[in-house]
Amino acid sequence: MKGVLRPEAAAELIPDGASLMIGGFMAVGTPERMIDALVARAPRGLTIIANDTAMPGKGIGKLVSAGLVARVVTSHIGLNPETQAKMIAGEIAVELVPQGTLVERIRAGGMGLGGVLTPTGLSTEVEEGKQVVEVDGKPFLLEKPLTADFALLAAWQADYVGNLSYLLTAHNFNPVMALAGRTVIAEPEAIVPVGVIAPDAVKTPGVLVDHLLIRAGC
Amino acid sequence: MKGVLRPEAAAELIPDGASLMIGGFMAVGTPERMIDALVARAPRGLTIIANDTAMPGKGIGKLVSAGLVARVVTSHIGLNPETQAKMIAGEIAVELVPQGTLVERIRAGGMGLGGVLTPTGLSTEVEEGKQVVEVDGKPFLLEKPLTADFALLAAWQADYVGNLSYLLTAHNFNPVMALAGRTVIAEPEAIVPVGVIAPDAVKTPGVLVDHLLIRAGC
Amino acid sequence: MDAKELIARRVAREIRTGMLVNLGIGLPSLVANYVPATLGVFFQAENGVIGLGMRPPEGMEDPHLTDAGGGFVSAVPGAASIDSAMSFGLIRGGHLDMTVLGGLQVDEAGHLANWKVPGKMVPGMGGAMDLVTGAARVIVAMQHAARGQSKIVPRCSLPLTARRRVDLVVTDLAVIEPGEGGLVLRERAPGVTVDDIRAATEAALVVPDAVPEMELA
Amino acid sequence: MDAKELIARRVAREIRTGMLVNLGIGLPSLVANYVPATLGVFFQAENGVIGLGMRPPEGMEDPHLTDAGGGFVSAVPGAASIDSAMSFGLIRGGHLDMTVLGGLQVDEAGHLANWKVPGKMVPGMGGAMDLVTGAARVIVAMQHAARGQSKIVPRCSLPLTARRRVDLVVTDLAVIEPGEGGLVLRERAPGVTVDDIRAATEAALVVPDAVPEMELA
Repeated sequence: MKGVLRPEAAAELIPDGASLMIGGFMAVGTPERMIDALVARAPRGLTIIANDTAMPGKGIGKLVSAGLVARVVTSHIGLNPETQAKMIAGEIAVELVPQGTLVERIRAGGMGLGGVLTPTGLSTEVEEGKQVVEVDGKPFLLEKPLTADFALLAAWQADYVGNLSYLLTAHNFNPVMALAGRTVIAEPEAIVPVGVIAPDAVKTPGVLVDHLLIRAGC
Repeated sequence: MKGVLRPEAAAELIPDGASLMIGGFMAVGTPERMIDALVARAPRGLTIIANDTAMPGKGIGKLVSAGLVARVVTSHIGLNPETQAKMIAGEIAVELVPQGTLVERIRAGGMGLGGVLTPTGLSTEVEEGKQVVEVDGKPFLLEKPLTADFALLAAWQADYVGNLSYLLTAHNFNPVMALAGRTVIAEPEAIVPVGVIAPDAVKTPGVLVDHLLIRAGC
Repeated sequence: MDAKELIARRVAREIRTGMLVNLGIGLPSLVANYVPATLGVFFQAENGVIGLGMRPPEGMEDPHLTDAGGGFVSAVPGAASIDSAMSFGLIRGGHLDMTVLGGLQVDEAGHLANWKVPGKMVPGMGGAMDLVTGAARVIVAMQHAARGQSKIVPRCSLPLTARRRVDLVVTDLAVIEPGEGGLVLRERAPGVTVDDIRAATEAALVVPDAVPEMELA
Repeated sequence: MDAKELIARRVAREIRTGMLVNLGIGLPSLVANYVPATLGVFFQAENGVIGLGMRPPEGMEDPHLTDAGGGFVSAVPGAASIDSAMSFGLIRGGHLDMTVLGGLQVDEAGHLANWKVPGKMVPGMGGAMDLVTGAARVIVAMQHAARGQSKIVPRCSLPLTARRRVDLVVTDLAVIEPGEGGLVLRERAPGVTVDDIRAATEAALVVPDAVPEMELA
């Protein structure tokens, strides 16, 4: 862990054209202060890798509405009509990936695996252009690993070595993305002294985290 | 979760020739009461899938000493001279697997993936007889998924729906094996009422566990 | 009883003691209302909770506890939080005993299409492809027809969700079981005849001698 | 100072502030003794702890907190427990900044052999193959020779641990850096000459004009 940053300073790290993994599922477990700072700074041509694009006015939806997004790799855009409209208008390229495949591709990228062998997507449009690998006579799709320039995470508690814990359905993609971003920025709801998060409650070890957002209001 | 069993009753479920995944790392996080009951019942020709074979008198070492093991799939037998002697004598077949590959093969088996694409083992003896898959020009070994008839787990706390939590380095292979055994038997150090383990502290959801060993001394 | 309630009540009868069940958004989510608490069923939402409970009273909602549609839920005693990798590990690995999904089309091969209407609606497949591929039992809960068009068709014209044959289709008119030999008509909705169903179904149906009326939860 | 302490003290100088480091069993584990606490280094043991600390006082050992050799350890403030999948995800994924391993042979290509002596000793590779494949920096800490035989050889006769070239070899005689052009002699142990090292080394060495004496932690 390098230290604690204000959201504006964290947003300044992110250049035009960067690829961002962003935690969250319909904006639950998404780093909203980080996203607000990004919207203010307005880097262009971002690639977003995330479960979904939320809805207008929430989470990743704010980046879409602000016109900062050139490409998304995601499993679902159904609740964000703006993403759909921009896709149809050719303003955003959308790669749709089955949700379980998406999280495994991110995990493979973060954990040094060459790809994912999954039965999901066989004999569907998802198979198009992909290698099919047979293992003991059964076919599997070879899905490639994903990494990104940045992973932007939302967490519940953090300590000052960067250890993170998560609450309930706000885990979702965050713990997996923590390994797959070259720079990892986490926005916790609380920061506690080192030693306060019990070792067994840590879901993301601090060694994976580069920056923490400073407490709200500081 | 089907219910709570005495170790002897759990051992009776396991027939000659069964394959067993057993949690633990040098006998830390290994279900010792379950193993003692297995030694007493003495099923023959077992296949053991585990990180290591511990040492004589501890954990999996007891099964080896009792002559119940026909085959092991493991990353390390260096601290158990009996396993080595029986391997050289042709009494136990040993498949040595790099530790990170072993845990991913078990995970793939439990999570419905077709295999593991790993750089580990390339250009070594581990590569022999295996398919090499290129992804974007980089080679990876295709390692096959592992499942077993039974997974025998050690846990810290369990509740009566079968949720499990683990302590410190006693996690090791246990949470991953919980998905890869067709029948899962867990030996917790304590059993607590439902609701006592917080949802965020559950590392193995109870829906994966078939049987809990009854409290010691009951 | 409206069509949706009828379907939900019939699907609820498929659920057995101690099952782990995933209910899709919309119609399928209604099924939970008709499953007795005594069965000890655990509902999973793919966004990461096992042991999903009812929406909490106003003022007690928590933004960290939602279903896959983003709606507020509660957690039953014995609930567990999981991340998305574990969630889909359970699904793909066959640990989910049942999934109930909505459908756009089911065809004579038992294939489901439910994620895309090319040129019209491209929401994305979300978790549907993994659910249909991996769940131990796949139940499609949908209206028999939409805008006068049968949704049970000889061959799906819409993009498929998976190569796997679904296990059961429950509509407001019928219960249909896809199998090797085609779509077998298993049950009629109350007051509906086999001829009514044939007339409303574009696909060929295999009709056994006895087609009893649905029993509802 | 004995040979092992010398090697451990020299390896310790490779460790930088805030690194995540895995120390192998045996000689490599001694390195921790010479790393100042002020560096804020986290030691990882592949069995599942980040933030490994010293052996606790007698009577305060905990059977749930051990290193990869099964020895009792403590956890420093800020420690984290992880399962084996995460532990090797960190290792294979390049998140481990450094691993220090023992060696049986290192050859002119920078390849390490350290897990098997066919027909004699087959302990298994444990985590070694993943560590050498995945760690950002791989340091081999070993005696220069064993039973009079150089362990730095033209080509490993023992089975390789990985195809990856190791980054640095620290012995009781020398610091050697494998590279494209072969094994470069970087440093001499105190009181040892370049000729001593050449005489004790079966492999060809690339010898720069200046080969300074090791500095020790």
